[in-house]
Amino acid sequence: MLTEVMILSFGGQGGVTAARILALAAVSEGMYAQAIPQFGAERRGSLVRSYLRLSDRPIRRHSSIKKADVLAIFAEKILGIVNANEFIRDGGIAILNAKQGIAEKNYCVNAADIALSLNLVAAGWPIVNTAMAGAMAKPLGLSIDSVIEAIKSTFPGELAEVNAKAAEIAYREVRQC
Amino acid sequence: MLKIDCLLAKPSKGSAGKTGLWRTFKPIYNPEKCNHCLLCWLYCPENAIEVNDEEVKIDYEYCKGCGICAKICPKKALEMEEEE
Amino acid sequence: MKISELPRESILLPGNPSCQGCPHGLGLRALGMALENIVLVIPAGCTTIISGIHPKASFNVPVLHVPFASAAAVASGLAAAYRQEGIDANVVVWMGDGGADIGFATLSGAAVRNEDIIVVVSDNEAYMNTGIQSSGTTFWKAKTTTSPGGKSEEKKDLATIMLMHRVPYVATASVGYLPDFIEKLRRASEIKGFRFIHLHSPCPPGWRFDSSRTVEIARLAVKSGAWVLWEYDGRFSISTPSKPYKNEERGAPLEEYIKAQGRFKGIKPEDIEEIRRKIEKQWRLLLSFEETFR
Amino acid sequence: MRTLLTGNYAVAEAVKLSRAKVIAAYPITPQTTIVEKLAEMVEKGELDAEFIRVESEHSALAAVYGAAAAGLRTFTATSSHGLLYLYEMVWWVANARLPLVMAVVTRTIGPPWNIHTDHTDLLTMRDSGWIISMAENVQEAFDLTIQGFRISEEAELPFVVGMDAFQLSHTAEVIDLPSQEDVDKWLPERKQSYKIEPNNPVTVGSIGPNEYTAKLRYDMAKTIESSKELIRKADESFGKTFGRSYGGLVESYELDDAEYVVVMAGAWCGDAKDAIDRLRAEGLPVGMLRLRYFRPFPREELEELEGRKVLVVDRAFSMGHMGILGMEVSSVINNVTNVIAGIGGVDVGVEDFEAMFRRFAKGELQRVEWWPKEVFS
Repeated sequence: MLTEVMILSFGGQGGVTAARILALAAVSEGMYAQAIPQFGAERRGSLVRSYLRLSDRPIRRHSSIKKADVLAIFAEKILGIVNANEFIRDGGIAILNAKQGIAEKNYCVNAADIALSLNLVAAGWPIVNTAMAGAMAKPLGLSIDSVIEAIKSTFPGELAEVNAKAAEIAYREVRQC
Repeated sequence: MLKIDCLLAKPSKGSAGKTGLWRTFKPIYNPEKCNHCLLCWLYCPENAIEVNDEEVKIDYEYCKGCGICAKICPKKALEMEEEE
Repeated sequence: MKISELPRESILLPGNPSCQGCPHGLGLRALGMALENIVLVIPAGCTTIISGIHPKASFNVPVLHVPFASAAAVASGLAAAYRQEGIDANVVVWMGDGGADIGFATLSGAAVRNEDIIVVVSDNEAYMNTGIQSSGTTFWKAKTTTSPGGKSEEKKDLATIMLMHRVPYVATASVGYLPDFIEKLRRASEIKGFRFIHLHSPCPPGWRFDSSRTVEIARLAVKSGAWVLWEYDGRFSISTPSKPYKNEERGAPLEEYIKAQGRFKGIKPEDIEEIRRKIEKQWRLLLSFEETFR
Repeated sequence: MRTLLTGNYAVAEAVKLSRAKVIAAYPITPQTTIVEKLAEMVEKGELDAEFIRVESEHSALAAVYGAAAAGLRTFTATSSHGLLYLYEMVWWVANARLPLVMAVVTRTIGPPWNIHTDHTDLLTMRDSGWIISMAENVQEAFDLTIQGFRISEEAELPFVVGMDAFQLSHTAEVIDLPSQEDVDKWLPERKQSYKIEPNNPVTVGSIGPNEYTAKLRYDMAKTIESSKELIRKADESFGKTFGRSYGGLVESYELDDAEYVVVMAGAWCGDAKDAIDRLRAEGLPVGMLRLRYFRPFPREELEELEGRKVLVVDRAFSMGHMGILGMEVSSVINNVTNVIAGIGGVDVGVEDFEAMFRRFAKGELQRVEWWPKEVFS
């Protein structure tokens, strides 16, 4: 079965990296995966769409995702900029770094707090990508262990540890909302 | 199946034919005046002058008759004459 | 250097298609006398023709013909390949002032990378191969088919531009002083990295003088100070043939140099005086380099 | 080894496994990460090669031309304006019959500035004598790069690997990365008819009687025609060693009983295949002939489609005529329908293809139609 995921984030928050980490986790679980950055230039602070496809069979399509099965919102402010609902398929799931949901089924996590508590900050932004990856793993049916393994192969040394921790906390704390 | 001969050229005298035919004036060598300074050889743009210890030999087949050798010779051992 | 000790075998064979009295012929022969293991890279220009009519080649060294603007880059690739393979080679780009105009970015790039190549620009001060059109190095007031009233812009000083790339070796040379050119090539070949020689090459049909006078005109350029021979190898110095013209003697033969060439026909006396002033300025610049790069 | 790689990194890995000795490139989005990766590999000593940081694309292809002339395996990569800037060298390298591989990450041409895919840039190489391939996915871009070295060196013609901007270049997919040992076994030592090296006094490319040019072109025409066999053989033997073959110059998908055949190339073929699956489930007999090579042109394979309804979906247009592939396929079969889509990177997905093929089967498409209508109204 093919699952199509869209991540909405601000440039610099690490939406592309999150997609990549989840794809790596899926591959280590024997699945097929595709991580696609927003086609084109990504500017710090601008809204960025990244895509992730997971499947038990080879993935052939390469177009962008217009309506996702799973939509991840990396910052609450994004909800004020776009009508996020437009990007979710009927019956789709939203995973939000926010207090309340927008879809039929929602998962909420305070990824910003988790990032700040671990001092994951760059240029004034909390870097929520690994916390969000941890939170997304649960509804996507990926094990937190493979997410941590993917994080460790993505970041060097100390940074890997902190980011793995962020994912772990988020995986634990994410709640339906 | 590259036709290599069509792409590679090999070194050969007369790559423009018998360039001696271009001449209007011809350098004539006078061994009695020659001091074997080799300037004519060095400054021949065509490489049409051969020198050894004894004499200067001009390759008339290819000498284009530019006249540089006659100008450069400090002893006037080479002089230009009109071709017949 | 003794002329009698120079190798007698020439890399350029007789009967090639060069014009009578061609300065490139002089320079190319000297190149062969100076260096071993030559690989020649030739962009479009007079030397494309000189290289011979297929299937006969005028050179008895390997020659790769390349598109106009590409020469220094192709040479970079060859040099990289020989370095990889441990092959000893003098990769020499032989181009005209046209190649240096259209391929200037390429030349500059190769210099910036300090590629292990030797570049000789044989400068006949116009695009001669296409029929005498004005180039970046055409002399001020010289008539060409695209500057029939005389070129209105200055001659580009290619060698000092290359010097400012901070490469290990830059020199000027002249077909009127071949032993000087040969010595410079030999010194260049002992240095690793990017080496550049700007060779002054008066062209009988292009400058409109008799084919017998190529060497003579080249020497007049040096004696009048219009072409200055210098060398930089970490230290900047005016070369021996130009040394006598550092001061008072310079300038005497300028009229003779100008009047010997059909391309300056009808030039006004005040323009010759202006050329004299330009020459003075160039000398001041070069002498300041001599002060700076001691 | 099963791993996740972007198209650009996969190509860089393939170049490394092919043991390229000289690499020269100038960065241009979306090609940049290929050469950044290669530069890093060289600097870390993972790849024993020279990386020449040239000042332009023209010099990139010029430098690898020099290295190829000296007899070494070489690689460069570019896109769009970079390709146009080096265009002169494209022809020179082919006519000099020097094997080398270039990746072209396809990107449209400005103005306006636009870094997204269409096939206009790659197809400008059409008549130059290069062997021109086009990948559908990251794995194929990787495989074509390795095969490219072998085919190029056997044919003594340069080889280009085309792949779509972002959809392949920046998309990470699962690929199978072979071992160095297997690649070494499959990819023979480089051979070539001539080398430029010291003390071997040959002159290459000098002026001569016109007949020499004519003979060389004739020889090239014969060679690129016969390279079809080299391509098929390379694809087959690659399959034996690595477990993947694609079908030679074309790949067939649901083709045997297809009444409606779509002909297309590139990354979007995957989307079109998903659309074909949906339509097949409804009983509509649609199939695909995917062009893996533009040159040599798979004329024989296309001839077999005569009599069926053929739709060519193009990502490039020949101004004043029709789509470039449409035009090419029309030279082999009659009554081709031609859709022009995805120009400038306009996203075309599974739903678009589904609707397009449905309209095609109903006979509702014009002979040449730009897709989707809304964009052009």
